[in-house]
Amino acid sequence: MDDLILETKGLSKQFKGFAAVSDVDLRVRRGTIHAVIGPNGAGKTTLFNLLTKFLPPSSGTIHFNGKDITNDNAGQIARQGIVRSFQISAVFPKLTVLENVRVALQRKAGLATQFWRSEQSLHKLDAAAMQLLEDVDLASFANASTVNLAYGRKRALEIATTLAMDPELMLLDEPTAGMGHEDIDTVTELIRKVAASRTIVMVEHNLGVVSTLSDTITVMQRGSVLAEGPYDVVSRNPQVLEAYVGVTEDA
Amino acid sequence: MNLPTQEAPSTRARLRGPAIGLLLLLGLLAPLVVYPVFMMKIYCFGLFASAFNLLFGFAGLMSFGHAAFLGSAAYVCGYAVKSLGFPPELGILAGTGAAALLGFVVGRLAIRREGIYFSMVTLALAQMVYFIALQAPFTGSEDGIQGIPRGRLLGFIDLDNTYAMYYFVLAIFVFGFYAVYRIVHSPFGQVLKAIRENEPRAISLGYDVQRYKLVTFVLSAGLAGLAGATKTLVFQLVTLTDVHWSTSGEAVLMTLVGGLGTIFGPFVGAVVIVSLEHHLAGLGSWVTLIMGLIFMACVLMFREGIVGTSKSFWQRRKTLPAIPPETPVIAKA
Amino acid sequence: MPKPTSRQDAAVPLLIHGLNAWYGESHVLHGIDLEVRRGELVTLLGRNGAGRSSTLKSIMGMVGERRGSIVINGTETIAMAPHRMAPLGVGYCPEERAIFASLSTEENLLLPPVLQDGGMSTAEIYQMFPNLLERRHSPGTRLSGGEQQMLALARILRTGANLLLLDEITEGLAPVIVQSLGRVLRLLKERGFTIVLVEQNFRFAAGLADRHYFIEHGRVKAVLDKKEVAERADELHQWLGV
Amino acid sequence: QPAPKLTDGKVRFGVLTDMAGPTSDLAGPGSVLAAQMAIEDFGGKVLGMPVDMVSADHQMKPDLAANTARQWFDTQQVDVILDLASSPIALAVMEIAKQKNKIAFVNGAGTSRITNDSCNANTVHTSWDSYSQSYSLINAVAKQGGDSWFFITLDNAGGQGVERDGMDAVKAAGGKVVGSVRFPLNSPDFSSYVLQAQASKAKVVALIASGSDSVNAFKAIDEFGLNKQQKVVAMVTFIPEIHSLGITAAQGLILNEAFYWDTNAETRKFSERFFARFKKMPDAVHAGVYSSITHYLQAVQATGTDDAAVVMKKMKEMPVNDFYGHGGSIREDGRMIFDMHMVQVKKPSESKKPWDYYNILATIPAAQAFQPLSKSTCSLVTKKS
Amino acid sequence: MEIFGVPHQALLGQVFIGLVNGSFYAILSLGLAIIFGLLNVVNFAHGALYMLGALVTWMGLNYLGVNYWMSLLLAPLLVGCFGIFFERTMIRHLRKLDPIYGLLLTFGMAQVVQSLASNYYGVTGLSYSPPELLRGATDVGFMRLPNYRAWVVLASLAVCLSTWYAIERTRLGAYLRAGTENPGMVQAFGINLPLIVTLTYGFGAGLAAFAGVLAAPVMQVSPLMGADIVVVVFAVVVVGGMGSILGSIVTGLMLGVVEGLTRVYYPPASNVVIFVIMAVVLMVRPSGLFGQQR
Ligand SMILES: Nc1ncnc2c1ncn2[C@@H]1O[C@H](COP(=O)(O)OP(=O)(O)OP(=O)(O)O)[C@@H](O)[C@H]1O
Ligand SMILES: Nc1ncnc2c1ncn2[C@@H]1O[C@H](COP(=O)(O)OP(=O)(O)OP(=O)(O)O)[C@@H](O)[C@H]1O
Ligand SMILES: [Mg+2]
Ligand SMILES: [Mg+2]
Repeated sequence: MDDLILETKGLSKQFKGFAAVSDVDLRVRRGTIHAVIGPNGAGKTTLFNLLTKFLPPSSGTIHFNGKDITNDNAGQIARQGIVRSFQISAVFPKLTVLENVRVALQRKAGLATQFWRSEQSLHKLDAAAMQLLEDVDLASFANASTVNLAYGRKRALEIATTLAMDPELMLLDEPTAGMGHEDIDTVTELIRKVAASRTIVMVEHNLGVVSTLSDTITVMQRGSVLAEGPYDVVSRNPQVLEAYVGVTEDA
Repeated sequence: MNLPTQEAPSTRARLRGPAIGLLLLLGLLAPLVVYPVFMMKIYCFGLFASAFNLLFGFAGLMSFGHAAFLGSAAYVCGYAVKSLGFPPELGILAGTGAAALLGFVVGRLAIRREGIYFSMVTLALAQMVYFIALQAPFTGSEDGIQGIPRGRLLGFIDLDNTYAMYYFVLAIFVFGFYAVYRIVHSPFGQVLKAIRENEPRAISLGYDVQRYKLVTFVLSAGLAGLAGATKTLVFQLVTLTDVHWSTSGEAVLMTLVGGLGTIFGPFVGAVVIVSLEHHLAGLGSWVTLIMGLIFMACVLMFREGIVGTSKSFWQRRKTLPAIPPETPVIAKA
Repeated sequence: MPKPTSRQDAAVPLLIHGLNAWYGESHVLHGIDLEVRRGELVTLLGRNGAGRSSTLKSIMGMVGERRGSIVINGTETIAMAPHRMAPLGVGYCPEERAIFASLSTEENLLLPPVLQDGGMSTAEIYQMFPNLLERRHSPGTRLSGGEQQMLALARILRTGANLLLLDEITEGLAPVIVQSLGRVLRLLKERGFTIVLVEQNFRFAAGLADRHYFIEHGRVKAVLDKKEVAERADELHQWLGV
Repeated sequence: QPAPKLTDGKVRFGVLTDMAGPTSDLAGPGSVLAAQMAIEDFGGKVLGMPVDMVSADHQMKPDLAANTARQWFDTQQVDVILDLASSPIALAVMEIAKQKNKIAFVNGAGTSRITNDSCNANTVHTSWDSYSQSYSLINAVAKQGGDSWFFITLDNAGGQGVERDGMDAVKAAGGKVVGSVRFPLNSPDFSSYVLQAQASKAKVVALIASGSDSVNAFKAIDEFGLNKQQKVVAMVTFIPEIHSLGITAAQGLILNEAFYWDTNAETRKFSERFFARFKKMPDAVHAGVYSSITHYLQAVQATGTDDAAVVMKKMKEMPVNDFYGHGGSIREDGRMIFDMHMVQVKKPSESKKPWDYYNILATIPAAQAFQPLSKSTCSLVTKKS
Repeated sequence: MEIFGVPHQALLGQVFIGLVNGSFYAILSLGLAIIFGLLNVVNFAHGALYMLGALVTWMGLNYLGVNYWMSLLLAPLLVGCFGIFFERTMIRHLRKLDPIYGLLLTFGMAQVVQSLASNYYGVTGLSYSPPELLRGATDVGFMRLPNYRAWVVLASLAVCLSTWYAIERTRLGAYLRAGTENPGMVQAFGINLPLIVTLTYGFGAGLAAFAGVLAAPVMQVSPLMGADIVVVVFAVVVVGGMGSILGSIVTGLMLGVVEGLTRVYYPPASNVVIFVIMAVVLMVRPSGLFGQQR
């Protein structure tokens, strides 16, 4: 039990009296892929926002590696190794693909605040950046401008950028949304690959992806945890079926 | 593994050296043909606009109160040199430092807001600086500080000699200009660009965005101050015009005319606007009208400014089919 | 080729011929032909970036420039201003949802003017999407991703538009909701609505559509009737990468 | 007579003025015309060499003015710069005139510093100054029984200077100041200040405001009926403002003018010629520019040179006795002194035609109108004594 | 009774005077807020339009003999048409760009209009008398209240409130707000947005001109009368909350009073007090007093 990487206790968030997240106890074990699913508006994205401090919790605590991080700010949390992706793709559109990844590498390399040094000094990060791009099959686009990438590639790039942070814990919000089928497979593979050495928490509506990837699933509904467990267990839970999965005879 | 070869920039990089050398040479020879004080004014305003451009063009923060930094540095430098007997180089340092300090204070307050609100906060704070300049005992109210001696640089170069002064100002300008270039093309500049493109993402990558904005703000204020302090020595006077909001507007105009977010744009803009101001002076009351029309024409037709427009024209000629001109999108409103 | 005239019978609410479209200087549609009859549901399939969304946007006049012919409910619209499409009975639900941040959920819902009879009532809509009822006073963009999607769809059901252009409406929705959306679409079809659906979720689309247009590089590569789907499944899988 | 020595073979005047800003009615295009007329009237030549002029708009920016002045002196063969409406600009340009050893006439700025701590030997100040506008005027009004005063003052160095001198004058005349209020430049609404003045119950309200400020102030004064209960003295207001305000609202105001077109035959003659070309009567700045050019050219003619020091010496020796500087002379400190007029704005019924605005109440002789040399802080004066 | 050394009678008078100025701020900031709300344009030309309103009123009387009451109707119409023309030919082309370009364009426009006017009419300005009906003053106990000023307060309140009602209580307001965010989508709903935009700008311009007509008898009609006020009104809008209609009205009146009181207690600061308030408000409530927190 001591290999919990992330633990929340009684985590809640109210918006003007509306409880978007209420009393969530989330326990994520190190080295697993943990999926959070639930109907729309259940509070999944809000939960992510709380974990990364994009929103301040109304109450409750968050522990990361046993340390209380409830009062840290967004930047501090990211620097401790919790990095997220966004539900809507988040890239730096006017930078090149390579630069996108490099920006993420800069901070750790200590090449971020030096306004007196030349840009040339950044080239020593190029190799590492290229390696990451290769991992997500984007190496051939290294010098392309990011705006022109197709949607699926932007998501891949986002993952590469997130990886560049070498996070201990990655939070992925709907990594496959809006992707065509072949892209979904690629991304699924990619997540599996990067999960080897880290912990992943993800929100996903594509049950196919969830079932193939996740070790544990937390089902949320109306801000609270409805069920938790491995896919086989959760997917047979009648409450979950009713609230989320629906009748399996799929239209 | 094949590292990306940066093809396009390399030809430009090869041309850059000689081009800059040529410009420098022109700068060195200019006083032989152009009236030196006029050139010095251009350098001061060019630097001022560049400082503004650093903040707006590269960090997306549209300051409407940059005159506060230009002006406060000018007052501090003027007072230090005239009343405290500082040598010129220390006067300029004092002015620049004061502006940077003021930039720190204003920046702290302003960067908490975004878009048009940011602009308004800077404007409001600048109005307060104006108010102080009007009321404070050492600023001379609307008469300003007049008859400021230029003094001797490092104790032996007599700056009353126009040429000595000219090369001194040129040196400061080149330094300031290089500083902007360096900042923009540095690891810091790269992060800045990222922040401007997608702030939440930059935060999630662990960057303390507020700090980057603040540093940029302080740098920009300091450079504006450098321009202001230098200007004080050139004209030997400081007045309320230097802290008035219309002077902030002038920085915007120059930057826009020259090309927002380009390195050379603000300088080109300063050349154009300062020259116009002088050459149209004989036209009397039509000056404001003509300036207004130029302003409108720039916004409607040449939004990328002179440098931006010629750049994309150049690119379009080289790379067919044409790339649609991309209008700079600045702050998130 | 018969040129569509404005006298085209109203049994063909949407008739597109030789549609070309540009964003600025990039040419994205290269001659799309499309015909949808009253009460039909057709889908536009294709890979990311094929031009499906652009086809819908062109119909609404939301691209940089468009050429060809688009006849909506008997009226040639290619030269018309964007705001004149909707009154012909078109409702458009965009891919990016376009919920207004400065309006509350309810204001968002009530924004599109009612064009003609036959739209759903607010009560019916709230019944269909209970989330919206609960969050109706919340600012539009504060809704969760999925709720915004519901709202984007719901607001055009009110207007009485009988030709619906729906772009990726199942994206980001929980499976239960996707299922209920399927029921809604079927219901709408029965009521005589004509629907053009852009979908990634082929399984969802396949159960509903009368016909599939397969789009690639801004052209219609193939048209499959629903009966043909089974026969040409292999081909389809290859095209879509399913 | 020695052979004429004009550097670069001509005399050129530069009229540096505000063409579109707040002082453009007072100075501006009218000054340019006055300069032209003066040159024409002199015959366009001095010592057989051509006389001409250039003009520029300083846009109220001192650095632009300084730069233009430098460039004129250095590269455009300008010998004399005139007008210089607005104090900071006057101060900046006179400094340059000194450096370049040329001459500056300040015809349109009012700060006393020009002939006190900032004075120099290359500058002549022909217009009013804060002393002339307050001391003599207040003295005259106080004599007529105005013994309690309220000041409404523009809050800048110029305004405060006038106020300071004015309050001294009130005390010197045995009156007392019951209150004052300082308003910021460009205040669109004066009703608040007018109410405060009204509440003070002072017999005389002194208004230290110019340009649009003074016009807006009079509107409020008229509207709240201040002028019906109290006497209003406008210290730095001149005829363009009265013209713009209209005589109805301005009636009864007391002010001090260095020049009024309808004073005597001489002033009328010049003014009507000016009016024919400009459609407006000249004011003190315009007349001052004309007078300065004429005086300068006479001095050049007399000395046969355009050397600044020589000409300046001559100008200070020769009396100025034209329609502007009546009974005038230029003092050591650069101050030109001459008779001033205390005037009151006519009632509408008294005014027979446009621009017929003033009754001249008194003429303040040159010797009393200006700060006595004994009080001067000008180094040219103090050094000697 | 005295309040900080000022008799309360006198203070009441000052508050009223502040309200008069506040009325001008209210109408002007209302127009600015509407224009910003829909066009996302920070209309720097607002001051110039205000000036045009006053100037047109003056010209009407002096050249054509149009009286004050007619001008109250005609000047806003005329200036509104000018606004429509300006919107159609120029502002329109900046729609998709950052709002800063709109600000710059209108800034240039203001310069052009103002310098044209001062070329022909000089800077000191022109005088305009209040209409016969409203001359004189009424003694209201604590002060002699000029009738015309009372009328200014009433007229502007009436105009502001009806405008507010028209926008907030009709669907128009929703179109306006939605139109700023995503014009394309609003048009896709069948709303003729370009027309609404043009009319809105025209209306905003008309409001500015209306304020100008009201101002003509109290303030000097001068080409530069709008040059400084625009920056202040701008601040009013920000304090009220950019785009908030009610906010701009209430804040306009309120800041007028605050400014008026500053004139009593520390007059030199009266030109800067609004900016101080603005800075404080933005620190504490970033979206303004009445703006929605986004
Ligand atoms: N800033 C906010 N203000 C008010 N309400 C909010 C805010 N953010 C979220 N909500 C509400 O909180 C609830 C949870 O939203 P959240 O985005 O977490 O849902 P979600 O589980 O991610 O749903 P989806 O799968 O649709 O993305 C929703 O009902 C939403 O309307
Ligand atoms: N606003 C725009 N400006 C320029 N190009 C665009 C724009 N919108 C789309 N495109 C380009 O047009 C092409 C077709 O895009 P479209 O959005 O129609 O694709 P799609 O088939 O809907 O795919 P997706 O699954 O990504 O939604 C793509 O190459 C895209 O990059
Ligand atoms: Mg979500
Ligand atoms: Mg699409």
